[in-house]
Amino acid sequence: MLLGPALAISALLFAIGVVGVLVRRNAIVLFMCIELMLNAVNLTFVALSRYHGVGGQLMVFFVMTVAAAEAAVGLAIILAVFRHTTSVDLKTNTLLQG
Amino acid sequence: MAETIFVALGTIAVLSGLLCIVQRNALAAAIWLVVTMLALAGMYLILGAPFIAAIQVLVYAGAVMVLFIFVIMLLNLSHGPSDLRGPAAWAGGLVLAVALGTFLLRLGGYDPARLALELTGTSDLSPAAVFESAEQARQLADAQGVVGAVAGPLFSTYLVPFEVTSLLLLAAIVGAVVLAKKRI
Amino acid sequence: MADMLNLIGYQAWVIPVLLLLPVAGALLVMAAPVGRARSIALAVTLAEFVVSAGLWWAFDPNGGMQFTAMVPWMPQWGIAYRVGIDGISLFMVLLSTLMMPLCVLGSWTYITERERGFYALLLVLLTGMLGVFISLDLFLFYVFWEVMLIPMYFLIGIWGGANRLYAAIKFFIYTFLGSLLMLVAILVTVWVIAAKSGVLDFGYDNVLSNAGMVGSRAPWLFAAFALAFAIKVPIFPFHTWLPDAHVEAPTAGSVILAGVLLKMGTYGFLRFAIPFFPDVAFSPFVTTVAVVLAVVGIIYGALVAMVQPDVKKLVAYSSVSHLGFVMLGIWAATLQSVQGALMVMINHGLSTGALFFLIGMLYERRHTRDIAAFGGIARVVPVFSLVFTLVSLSSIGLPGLNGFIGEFLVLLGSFGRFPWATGIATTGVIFAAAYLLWALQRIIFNKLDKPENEQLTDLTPRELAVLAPLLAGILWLGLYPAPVLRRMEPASRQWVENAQRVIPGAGMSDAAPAPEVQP
Amino acid sequence: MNPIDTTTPIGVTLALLPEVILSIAALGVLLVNAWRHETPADGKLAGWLSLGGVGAAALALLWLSINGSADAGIPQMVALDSYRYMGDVLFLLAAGASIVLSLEYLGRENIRGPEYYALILLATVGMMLLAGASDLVLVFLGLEVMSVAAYVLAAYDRRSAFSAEAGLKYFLIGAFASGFLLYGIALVYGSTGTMNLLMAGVQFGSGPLPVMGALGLCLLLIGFLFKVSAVPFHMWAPDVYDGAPTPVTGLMATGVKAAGFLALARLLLVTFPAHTALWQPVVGILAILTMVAGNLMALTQRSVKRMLAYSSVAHAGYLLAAVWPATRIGAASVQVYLLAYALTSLAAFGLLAALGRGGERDLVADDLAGLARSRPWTAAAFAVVLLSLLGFPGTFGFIGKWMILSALVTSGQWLIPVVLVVASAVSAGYYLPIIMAMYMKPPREGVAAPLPLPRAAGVVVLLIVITIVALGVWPSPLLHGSMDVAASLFNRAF
Amino acid sequence: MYVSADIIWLAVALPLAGFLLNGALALWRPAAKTAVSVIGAGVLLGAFAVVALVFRSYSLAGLPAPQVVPLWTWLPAGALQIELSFLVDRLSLVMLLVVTGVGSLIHLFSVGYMRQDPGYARYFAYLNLFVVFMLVLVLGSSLPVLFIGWEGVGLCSYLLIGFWYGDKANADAGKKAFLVNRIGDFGFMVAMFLLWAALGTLDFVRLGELAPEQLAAGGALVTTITLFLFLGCAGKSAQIPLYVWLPDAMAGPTPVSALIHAATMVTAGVYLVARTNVLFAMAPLSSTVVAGVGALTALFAATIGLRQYDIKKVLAYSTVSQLGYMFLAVGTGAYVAGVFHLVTHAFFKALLFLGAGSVIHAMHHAYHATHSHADPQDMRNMGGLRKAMPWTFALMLIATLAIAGIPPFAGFFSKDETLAAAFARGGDIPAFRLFWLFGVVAAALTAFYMARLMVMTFFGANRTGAEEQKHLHEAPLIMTAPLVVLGILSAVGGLLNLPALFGGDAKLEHWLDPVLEGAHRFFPLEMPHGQTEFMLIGLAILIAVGGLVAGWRVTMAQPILPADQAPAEVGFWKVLYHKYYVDEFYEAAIVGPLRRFSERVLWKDVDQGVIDRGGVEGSAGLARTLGWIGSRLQTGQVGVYLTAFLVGALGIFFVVMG
Repeated sequence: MLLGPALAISALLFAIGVVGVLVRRNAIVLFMCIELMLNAVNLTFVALSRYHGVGGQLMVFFVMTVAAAEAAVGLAIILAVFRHTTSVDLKTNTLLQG
Repeated sequence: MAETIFVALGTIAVLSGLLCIVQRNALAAAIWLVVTMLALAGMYLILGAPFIAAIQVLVYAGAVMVLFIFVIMLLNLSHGPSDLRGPAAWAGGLVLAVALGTFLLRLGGYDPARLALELTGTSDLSPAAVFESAEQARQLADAQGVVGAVAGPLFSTYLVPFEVTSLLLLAAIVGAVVLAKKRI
Repeated sequence: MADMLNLIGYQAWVIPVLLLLPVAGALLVMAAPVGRARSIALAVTLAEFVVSAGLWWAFDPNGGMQFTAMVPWMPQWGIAYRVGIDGISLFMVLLSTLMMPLCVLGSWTYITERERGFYALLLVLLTGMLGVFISLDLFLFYVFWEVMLIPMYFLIGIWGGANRLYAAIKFFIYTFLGSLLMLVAILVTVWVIAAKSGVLDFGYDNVLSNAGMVGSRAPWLFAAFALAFAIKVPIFPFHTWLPDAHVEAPTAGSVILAGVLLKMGTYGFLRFAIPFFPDVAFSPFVTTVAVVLAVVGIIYGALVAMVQPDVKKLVAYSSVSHLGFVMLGIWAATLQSVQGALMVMINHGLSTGALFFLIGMLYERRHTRDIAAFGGIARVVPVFSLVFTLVSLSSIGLPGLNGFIGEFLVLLGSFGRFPWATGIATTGVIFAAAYLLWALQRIIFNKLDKPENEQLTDLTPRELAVLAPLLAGILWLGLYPAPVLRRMEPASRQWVENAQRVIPGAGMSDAAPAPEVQP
Repeated sequence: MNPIDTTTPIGVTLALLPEVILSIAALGVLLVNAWRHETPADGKLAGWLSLGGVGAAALALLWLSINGSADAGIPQMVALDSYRYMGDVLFLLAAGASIVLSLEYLGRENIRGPEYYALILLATVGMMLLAGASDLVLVFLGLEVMSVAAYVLAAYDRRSAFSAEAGLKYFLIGAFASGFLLYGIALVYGSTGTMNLLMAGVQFGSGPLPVMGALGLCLLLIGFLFKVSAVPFHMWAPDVYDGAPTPVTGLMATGVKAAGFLALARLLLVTFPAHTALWQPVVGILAILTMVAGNLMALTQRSVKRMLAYSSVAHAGYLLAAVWPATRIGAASVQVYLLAYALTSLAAFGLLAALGRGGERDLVADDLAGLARSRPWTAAAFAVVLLSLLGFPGTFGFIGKWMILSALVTSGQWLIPVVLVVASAVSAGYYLPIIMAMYMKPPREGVAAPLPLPRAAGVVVLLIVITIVALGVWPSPLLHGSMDVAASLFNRAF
Repeated sequence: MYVSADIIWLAVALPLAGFLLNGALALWRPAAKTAVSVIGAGVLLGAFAVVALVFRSYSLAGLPAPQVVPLWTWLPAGALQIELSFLVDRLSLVMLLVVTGVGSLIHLFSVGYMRQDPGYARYFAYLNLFVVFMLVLVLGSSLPVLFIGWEGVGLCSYLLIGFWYGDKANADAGKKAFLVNRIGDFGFMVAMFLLWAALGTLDFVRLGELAPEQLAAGGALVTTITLFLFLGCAGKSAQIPLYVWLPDAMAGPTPVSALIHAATMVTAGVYLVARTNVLFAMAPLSSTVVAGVGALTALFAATIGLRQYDIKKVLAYSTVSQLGYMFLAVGTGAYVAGVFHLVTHAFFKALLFLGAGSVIHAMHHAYHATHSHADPQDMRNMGGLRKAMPWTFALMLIATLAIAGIPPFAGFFSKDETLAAAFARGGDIPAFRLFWLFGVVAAALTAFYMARLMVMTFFGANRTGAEEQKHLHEAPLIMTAPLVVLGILSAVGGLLNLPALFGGDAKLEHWLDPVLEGAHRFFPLEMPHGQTEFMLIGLAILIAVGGLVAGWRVTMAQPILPADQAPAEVGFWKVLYHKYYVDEFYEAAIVGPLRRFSERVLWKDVDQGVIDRGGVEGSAGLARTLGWIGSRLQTGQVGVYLTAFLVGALGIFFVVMG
């Protein structure tokens, strides 16, 4: 009987992640908020896999891989940007616009 | 009992998630995120996914977040000015997120009975009957051990995705190396 | 003559040759050395004209659609190469093929840069124009309709005047917008028919006989067709691309624009928009709008033409006025008015084409089109002045010259249906005289007070050769239009009969009118 | 005739042969690079190698499409249908063209690192998996493979701050969107108990969607609409297309977008075919918004590249309109238009890449003034390409629009077609000035004519232009084929 | 020799050939003046011969029925089958004789008058062309064919008025003539359309048959038709309100004024009314309007003629006035009187103009010899010319007596018949009494201004200038000979239709009788007899003589100063001198506002403003502005992009979840 609470908590966490994405400017923190969102979804998967079999858990497994890969690439990109502008603040990274 | 712990862990996860997004210090935010992840790991355990709980701690909290913290410290971001946006962004963000949350929170109204009903289209079958196969599979898997329960399908049904993750990681590694290496 | 043409199988190959010859010519022009471009273009266009001239004899005045051919193109989609010529399109084809060699000859020494491109584009344009007039498949028609935009766009944009870029893009987008909406209408029409009848066929005949199936969508479909054609005609208030395009285009471009392109709009109404949706076209509302716009165009075009300082613009606005007569004649839908409308289409091509040639010749000599820059040049260039006067008079609608024939028939035929509108439209003859005579006076009469005009040279033999066929046409059609009228009569009669079937209270125009009283 | 038994490992390998070959090619390129990565010639070697990989994959695809034909029963992870093969053709085409166009470009822009080609290959594999996946797991993973490679490619020009910023934006927003997509997958999974597209569709049936399923649909739509850069999820696109190296932009605008569309269409048509009432309004509204906004904003751009970026957004609108009907002809029109757009767009970005001279970011229309005289063939090719983008009859672009309009019209839709054509007319407002600059303006004083196209790029552009015209004039076989392909999405023996 | 009417085409073809030949000479051999003279005048004489032959055969045969000479089918369009064919009947033959006869004389005169002009060949080309069109006008067997001639003569008039186009005033005058005529043509065309709609034919013969059957006599339709037709006539024949072009038309060479603007073209309106007399007869209201306008014009123009100094202007207003008489006649239903006056007027007005031309010729030479720039047409610069130009003086005196209505000269009979008819018609329709009164007053004024003209030109002391006087000479024979012929015709022209009262047999009336059958049926006119007739004749003679005497006395009473010394006009004289300011009024009320409206409102505001800048560029600008706003949102800030993303996401939720 944990389905409802799990889904609700997951939704809340997802929303919190979204708020974080919207209110932060630091690229790394923003990325962390996205990780929070992914974690929220993982909770949904796990909660559901209780009823639908192991597929959900495996999906979480894949998501973690994806998260790792994204983290590697994302942080590398952030480093690359930092090298150009010495800032990871998105406010200052607006060369491309219009 | 399990429910109480589950809700408590959930509360912790949500609170630390909140703290994560309001922390000015990036490092502190990262730490609160780790707390959320750990709380989630506990919840996975309660939800009967011990393997996921373990790699949540190992891979996510352990490896990925360490990478974050490493980069934060590398770029010396923990002492910079706050990256929080102004009240307008907060207000806007909150409005949007609350609106989104109200839609998503409708999921909180689900219980196994409703899930079963929607799945089968009739209320004749009890949830236990509907999800019986999943329950049996889990019991079977329990017999094979925590890892075996996951590993079996991973190398049969989910073989292709599993192989694809290798491509994903390859791409990520190549990319990270190309982008991050000093000399070009 | 007709027998001789039959002997060489003319009927079978004429249309493909007409369509392909210019394209082949264009390739040849591109491949040949620069110096030969114009000669090749002239040869090709002349050959084209000679080939098309056979239509005059081969065409059976009492037959319907002739020289038809059908080759599958996208069979599953009901699209085919389907062509044919009837009394309505015959003269549009002849007009196009006549104008083109004249345009080549008329550009002979005027175009000095990128000659190959120029002549190749003219040739491609010819194919496009002919394609529009002979297509009997809506897809094919649409393709030709659009394709012909490109050469014109380049002709204006590359060889045009100072403001050519603006004019070119305005011309393009204006026309493009209208025709795209028409594309939607074509698709809706055909697909709705396909849904109801189970036959997916873009052929003209299929659409014509089944267009009733569109039901209540008809007004919208008609509107989309009408918009595309109205822009092309152009009908007030969609006409503002015209003065710019005319003024900026090189002479040949203006001639083709006025001579042929504008007719595509009215041709579209005659061939597609109205026959497909006669109930809509002749509904009281649409009729009112069309007639009012036609009359407004006639008067408005004339009044605005009157005050133009640029002679080319003047002629451009006069086109708005002339095409208004065509619209009026079409909507009156009597045999006389429709034949008159067709005649106006031909006559406007000849007269306005000649006017643009003349203005171009003047421009090449003085490099200005400002009316105020001239005056009294009749003394130094008498032949030019004579031709200019004659052409102007034709445009004014002097009886005995071609312009009168069309306008007279239109007005005569329309009066019974729209007495008030026709009455007002008739005042157009006054304004036409006002703007052209005033311009004529300021250009060739008055005092020769500009020293630079004293050195003007009169028309060269080449220029005369360009104008002579047009003048011959002006006189011929003015004095003896009967052969032309007879050839277009069966098709017009068919058209009118179809139209009058849906016009409330319209009898066949040819029935003797009911006597007012029986004494 | 189905010689492939997908229950065996060898069968799976065969079913995935093109992907496998490309992956091996990527590894091979990396391997060669381990030793040879210093000179520009090494870069070219990698490029040719990967082109060989693409060729081999194409052969494998050919073999597969002849032999593998179709699934029997429920497809497992990867679909075996002509829809997938058609998509693969597109991706291989995009990859091949991008590789060829990059050969000279990288040297000229001084972009080092032959891993570039390996990443293109990996991105292509991702696209193929995404568009060919018949399971949401693989949809997600394919998408991520493609995206991760694309993030890196966008940021690949390490000397350019623009490139880095483009990569960052793409990455952040892309990851954000992935979250939504993932949530959608989770909810579909929760609502049906399966992640197989077809099974989920069967499970949803034709009744009303449960709340969870509907939420899942929303979230999936959001995820995909981001990928295809539909308004208002498009805002990353201009910046990223603008900042990324031009051949990469070409790949993103064609391959990545095509993969997104093909997957979206498959998802909607296989999993949610009975719930058009739910998603058609979304797709319709966003199609209209995208067409209008994309074209209007393209109108104000000075830089050609950025203009093409916005134009790409606009074309996404047309494609969304093609998705709307949810009919066989609609699905066919998605493919035809994708092919038309991909070909045209590749040529456009290829020409743009070749015309710029070091930092082509700021190439404006007037920089092309007089091109028709200095480089007539290049100008002619560009003109044809632009007309095709405009959808002018006689070009493939027109056939594409024709198909879309036909599809919409047969579904009784008239508003979207009208908006589509009006938007197309607006687009003339920015395509034509380029033609004008090339043909109607004199060359600028003191500016040397651009270099001729590199030979390989020239060949590619020439081939594309010929194809554009040929298919514009004689599209019949292609249209017929696309209808058959579309049928493979609908006619499931079950 | 009997000839068929079919050869009448030759009468048209000859001048046409003349036009072509002279036109070619004008372009390529303008110096070949002898050839031009021979061709130009020769073709006219030939045409006259042809007409005379046909006339003779026709009258000998005593054919009452019209003969239609078809040439070719011109406009076949369904039921509309317009043949290009000529209608030879009694009415057209009369006109043909006048046109070719008077035309020949004027051509001959022109040989002398225009010899020195550099545009000699062009002049004859135009003049020949004019005759072609005039003959087509007269011969046209249907309204559209007549219309060819109708517009054609207008064209030639335009070209000849603006013959010396180097002077803007002349070019303006030509244009004005054409435009005002076009207004009339508008009426003509509408009348044709109405007729077609009502009767389905435009052929005169068919009209004559169908109109009585199918139209209601006195009905609104026939009234409308005839009123529009009359608008056309008013334009061509310079009636109120469209008379303004004719005085300006004097800008052309004087023989042109004589031929076109006095003898032939301007009478085309009268001819048309006579031609369609059935219709007018069926519409009494229209006839009344015609008569009223005619009478008013006769009076109005005569008053203006009182105070003009340009010799040709006086004659021009006189022409307008006399045309008014003709319309009074045809409007009254006295078609014969109208045609009669048309013929006599052709004689004496041609004579007057040619005489005036002769005077101007002399004056011009005189001024030319001394390089003076004084106006050779201003009567204030003349005076006492009878000594220098006795022939001209004598012939013009005959014409003056004729126009003033002194018996037995031609004008007396025709004018008297007109006035008598109007008086008689007054019995049924009282308005005609008023018209009659107008006519009588106008007759007095006519006599007055003609006397004034003669006095100022030929009597008193010469005011040309001391040096110039010596150069005043009589014109050469080629010019005076035609004058003599016209003088004879003016003197005895009255014999054509001498009324029974004077022992005549009213030849013209009987000749025209078959043509006017319809008119007699619908609009019969009982001419006055006996006492009334005598009274009217007496009154007419009295008025004429009185007018002449008054003109003589008033003009002689004050010394006349040359034009450059003359004081400005004052009071009502000024109004008359400025022709009641009608031109100014038209300019201020119609032409100017229309032009300004076209330029400022239609072109600048509507076309360039509302449609182009507002609609076309406005929508382009709107698109650009919207695009610009859109790309302003594209700030480069990821936060903004994410916000937009979320807004879109929420939108999707709303749409899908409701």
